[in-house]
Amino acid sequence: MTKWRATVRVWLKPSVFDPQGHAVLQALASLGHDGVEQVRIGKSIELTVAADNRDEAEAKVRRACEELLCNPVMETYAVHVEEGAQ
Amino acid sequence: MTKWRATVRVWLKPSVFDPQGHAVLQALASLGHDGVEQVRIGKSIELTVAADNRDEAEAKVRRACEELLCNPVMETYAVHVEEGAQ
Amino acid sequence: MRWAVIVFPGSNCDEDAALAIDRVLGDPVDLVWHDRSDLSAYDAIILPGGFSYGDYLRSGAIARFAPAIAGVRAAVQRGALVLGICNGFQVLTEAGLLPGALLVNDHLQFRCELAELRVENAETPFTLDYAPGARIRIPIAHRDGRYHADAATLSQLQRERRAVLRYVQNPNGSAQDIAAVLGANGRILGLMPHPERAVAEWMRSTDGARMFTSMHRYVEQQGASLAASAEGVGRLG
Amino acid sequence: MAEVRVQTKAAAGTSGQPTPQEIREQRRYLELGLTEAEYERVCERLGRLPNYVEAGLFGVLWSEHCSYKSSKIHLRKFPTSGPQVLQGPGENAGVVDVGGGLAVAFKMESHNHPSAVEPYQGAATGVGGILRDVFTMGARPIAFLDSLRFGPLTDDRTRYLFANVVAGIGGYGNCVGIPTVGGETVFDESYRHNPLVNAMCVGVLEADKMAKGAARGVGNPVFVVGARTGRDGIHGATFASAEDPTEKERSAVQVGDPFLGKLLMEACLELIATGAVVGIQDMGAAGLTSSSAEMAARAGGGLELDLDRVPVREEGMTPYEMMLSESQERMLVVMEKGREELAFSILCKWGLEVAEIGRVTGDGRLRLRFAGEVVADVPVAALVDEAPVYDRPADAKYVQPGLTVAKPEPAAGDADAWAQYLLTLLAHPSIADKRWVYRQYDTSVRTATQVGPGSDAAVVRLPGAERAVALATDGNGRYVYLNPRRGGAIAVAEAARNLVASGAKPLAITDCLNFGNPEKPAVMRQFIDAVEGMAEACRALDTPVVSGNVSFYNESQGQDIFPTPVVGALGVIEDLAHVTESAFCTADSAIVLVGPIDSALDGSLFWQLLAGQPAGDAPPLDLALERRVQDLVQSLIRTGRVRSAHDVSDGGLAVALTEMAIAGGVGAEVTLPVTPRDALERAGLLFSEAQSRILLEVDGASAEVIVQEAAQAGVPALVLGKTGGDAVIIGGDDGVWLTLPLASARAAYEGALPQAMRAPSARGEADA
Ligand SMILES: Nc1ncnc2c1ncn2[C@@H]1O[C@H](COP(=O)(O)OP(=O)(O)O)[C@@H](O)[C@H]1O
Ligand SMILES: [Mg+2]
Repeated sequence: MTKWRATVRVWLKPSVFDPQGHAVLQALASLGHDGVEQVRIGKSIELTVAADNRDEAEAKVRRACEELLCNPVMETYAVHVEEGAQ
Repeated sequence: MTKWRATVRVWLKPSVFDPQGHAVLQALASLGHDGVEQVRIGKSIELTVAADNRDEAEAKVRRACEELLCNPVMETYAVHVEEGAQ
Repeated sequence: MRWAVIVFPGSNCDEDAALAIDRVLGDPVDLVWHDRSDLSAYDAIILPGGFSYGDYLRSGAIARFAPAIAGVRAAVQRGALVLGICNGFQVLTEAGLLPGALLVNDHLQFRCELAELRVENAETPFTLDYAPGARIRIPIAHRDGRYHADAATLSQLQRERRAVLRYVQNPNGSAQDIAAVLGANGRILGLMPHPERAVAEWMRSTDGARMFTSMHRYVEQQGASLAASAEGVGRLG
Repeated sequence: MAEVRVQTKAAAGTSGQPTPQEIREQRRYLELGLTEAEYERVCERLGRLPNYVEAGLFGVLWSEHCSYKSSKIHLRKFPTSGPQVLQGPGENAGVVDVGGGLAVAFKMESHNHPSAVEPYQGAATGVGGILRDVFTMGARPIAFLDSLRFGPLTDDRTRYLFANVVAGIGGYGNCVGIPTVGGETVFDESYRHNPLVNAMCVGVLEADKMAKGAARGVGNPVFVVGARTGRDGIHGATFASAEDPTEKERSAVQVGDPFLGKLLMEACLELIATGAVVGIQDMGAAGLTSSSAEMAARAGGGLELDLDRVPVREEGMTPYEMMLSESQERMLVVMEKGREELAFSILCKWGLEVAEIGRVTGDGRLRLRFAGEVVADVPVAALVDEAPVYDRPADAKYVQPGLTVAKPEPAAGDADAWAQYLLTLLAHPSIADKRWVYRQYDTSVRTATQVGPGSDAAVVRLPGAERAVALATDGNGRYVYLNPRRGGAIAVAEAARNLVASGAKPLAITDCLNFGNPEKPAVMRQFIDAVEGMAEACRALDTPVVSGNVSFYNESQGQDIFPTPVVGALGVIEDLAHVTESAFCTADSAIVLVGPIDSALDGSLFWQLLAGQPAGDAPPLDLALERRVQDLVQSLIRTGRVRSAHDVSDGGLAVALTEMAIAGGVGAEVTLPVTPRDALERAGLLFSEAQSRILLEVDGASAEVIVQEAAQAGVPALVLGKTGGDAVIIGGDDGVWLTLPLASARAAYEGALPQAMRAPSARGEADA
């Protein structure tokens, strides 16, 4: 089996208020970082997965997302898989 | 000025223990997700930035990372910038 | 009637809940380890506050897989009452037993204070002993207490009077000031405030006690105790 | 016994490490924290050159943080015994008998340097560490307190540090389900670059069931329990002792895992309750090194550890790294031989990892094996008991810096001007309402907090008993800076007074001694004098020191902090009816001042604000009077005539009175029986921080009787006025001095911290 390195990004659906992003945006503005117009903060989850091929690795990661890593009530996710452990 | 869409990933340096990732790894294992061998959890921050060019956009984002988004004592970050608002 | 308080490794209000049952009602109450799925002996089950599994990913995300949650599902089918307090509420939403989700407070801080609540529906098994529209005071203590649900769900909750308690002053950004949500079958209640912390004068409020007396009265009114029949079946089998 | 040959050549896991000869020739011992003289001493004691692992062991155990080498001889001056003391200093926490068959274990610890670098995690791991110290004694933790010092909140980075420290304390404490019930928060320029984060934990146990950190019983197995050992925090102990934290090993920053901390707590308490635990200790600073060496030293025996069996998080860890790792949430446990299975089943239930890594020996040596070789073999006594002790040079006499500051004189203004002074004090972040802080803490979990933050002391009910403990922390760096001896005494007196005002009898204290660089003779003088002052007060008030912690090198850019001993005090309330709070209860009560009327502004915040620096001496203190005041108020409260009580501290009488009024939502009108000579004296009467004073709210009929009883007890006391109305009105024989509507007072007092924290905070740069 090969090792795959998967990156899952999980973020709040656009309709859900993201207070963390909002706070960072405000802080940046008042610290004089102009030009930053929108901030949203999500999670970035890096997994090392053993699988025979990329598809299998991705399927495993998606299963983990569906079951645990992401709550569809308020979140969406995206998966990116590449070869090699971290 | 153009709009740029920046994605910042912030994660704990490899030498720093990540209890969050550890807890998720254990949960996945006990839920029978075999093949997942390592999990580390960081932040994924999406910013919309107004800047004249990519370099300027990236410089702005890096400044935000240094001053606010990342604590170099325990975290590292990576910035990716592309054209277009989110 | 007989109560169970489910204990996850990171529960920390389990003993408080059991103590409150004892203080207020004197009913028998068991602390039940999360790996047990047979909860047939109980008329009411409390999922207590705390940080079930550390709650690093999302509050309640991991706890929903515990055998005890399967037991809770079965108990609900059977007609038992389920009360999810704080983390218990979070677990119930993650498990899909209650609609919506609890997100980080809009001010991003943990908040512990005595909260004023309005009883929006005094005809549930959990609120029988409150006067309709009563203002009560019960402490909150949470960081992830911002109730979120999509618009359709919110209007359904409104229509069916399932937003049982609302904050008088919203402390966390919850949609429609919702502090407590009733399940569709009327036998599950999830709430962020901690009724077990408001059952004695010296705690600064006794308003939480009536939630437990309500549940007790409801179960007693159901006639023959469910536990007795369940145990009866057990003995036969 | 066969001679053990210690590996001296490069062997498994040691490649790249200097040989014993290289350590000597290249003076590599310096980077391990040993001075040349200390290194020579190690060689002499071993009778050979130490290898790298051995030198590392000595380096950490002889560090200031572990060995207390600069403070030891002075700490001996503390009284540490008394009939109430079940365990004094030397164990993981002190233990005091609180009656009813119960005992209380408590200790305070600093996490200043880590918090300056990574405030959230630094504070969180500080809380985790002190938690382990307490449950290690077999005590069920029931409360945390936190004592904080920061620079002014006008500074971006200070706001960042403050916000994150508070979040970190809550983050850990809330998750493990122990209420944080009190503490203090002080802001002063002197802490700008070196904030102080001191955490205290309190636990309860049955008086005859204390656990200890001694590795007894030759042949008994030794276990590590909890988190795996990683490379994190190597050199944390030396880091805490080093001058410039941020430039030191940054890997010393740890991420706390409160969930694991909670599992460890539950599992260890369950384990200890079986009676099969011979000795147990948490792995704090210097990890496996200090826990194993200290446990062996307490038993007067030895330990043999097989490092191949230590569960590690990363591959290729060397013995040196395993011994020095400061990975959090680990315990070292010695079990009774033959009862290991018990441990396994309990730890398994809590999902914790456990590994048997060695056994107790009788030869007094700490012997480490790795990859089939002995990688260290040193006498335990040399590591622990024979650590160097320094009588560091101290200035002959302390030059009191405030005596040469011109005494600032307030302008003789009208009543509005005086009300404005009072408002300014109320809005000073050190005095202002701390709700912004403690509403982020779970204060009521465990449903035993009868009085949480906001009163003089917290009151926590003891399980299964109709009694409670009162808890408070206190320490005023400004006073100690102005007069170390008296300032030290005041810290103890004020902490005890806060307990008394809450209805408790003070029993004992713990402390955290936060000082600057002990290699400076002026700092050493501060330290010695402060310790002596504290010791004196402890004797006068019968509150022995049962545990504590010293934090030196609190300096930055050559600038030392105010010397800041912080006292954590424990008292008992034997009848819950005597619990007393500082909020006025009702209108038409009489207000009685117990203790002297004084107008000395020495050391007051009022003068500091006017002069821009601390001025004068420390506030007056007479320990004999203090004792009488405290005894009197205790007995008055027991007669049931006291409705509320509040000690006079920062901001003086005017602030104390206003705090009672704001908290109770009831105004007050008082008249002092004096006609001040001038504005200075009037300011003094209002804002003096003279000690040994407590305001009481009593029913009108008892007031005069109480004054007479006070006179009989040799305590000055006066009926000042009564409660009621919606303003605080203070005057003297010459008329009303100031009138402050309660609403304005409340706005200033409650608004200050939230307003200051509304501005954004930047991580900024840590001090270079
Ligand atoms: N960091 C903190 N954590 C918890 N409680 C705090 C903190 N800072 C202050 N408090 C609480 O606020 C109240 C006022 O504190 P303080 O002014 O230091 O009291 P005192 O002057 O009586 O010692 C106390 O009840 C104290 O416990
Ligand atoms: Mg006080």
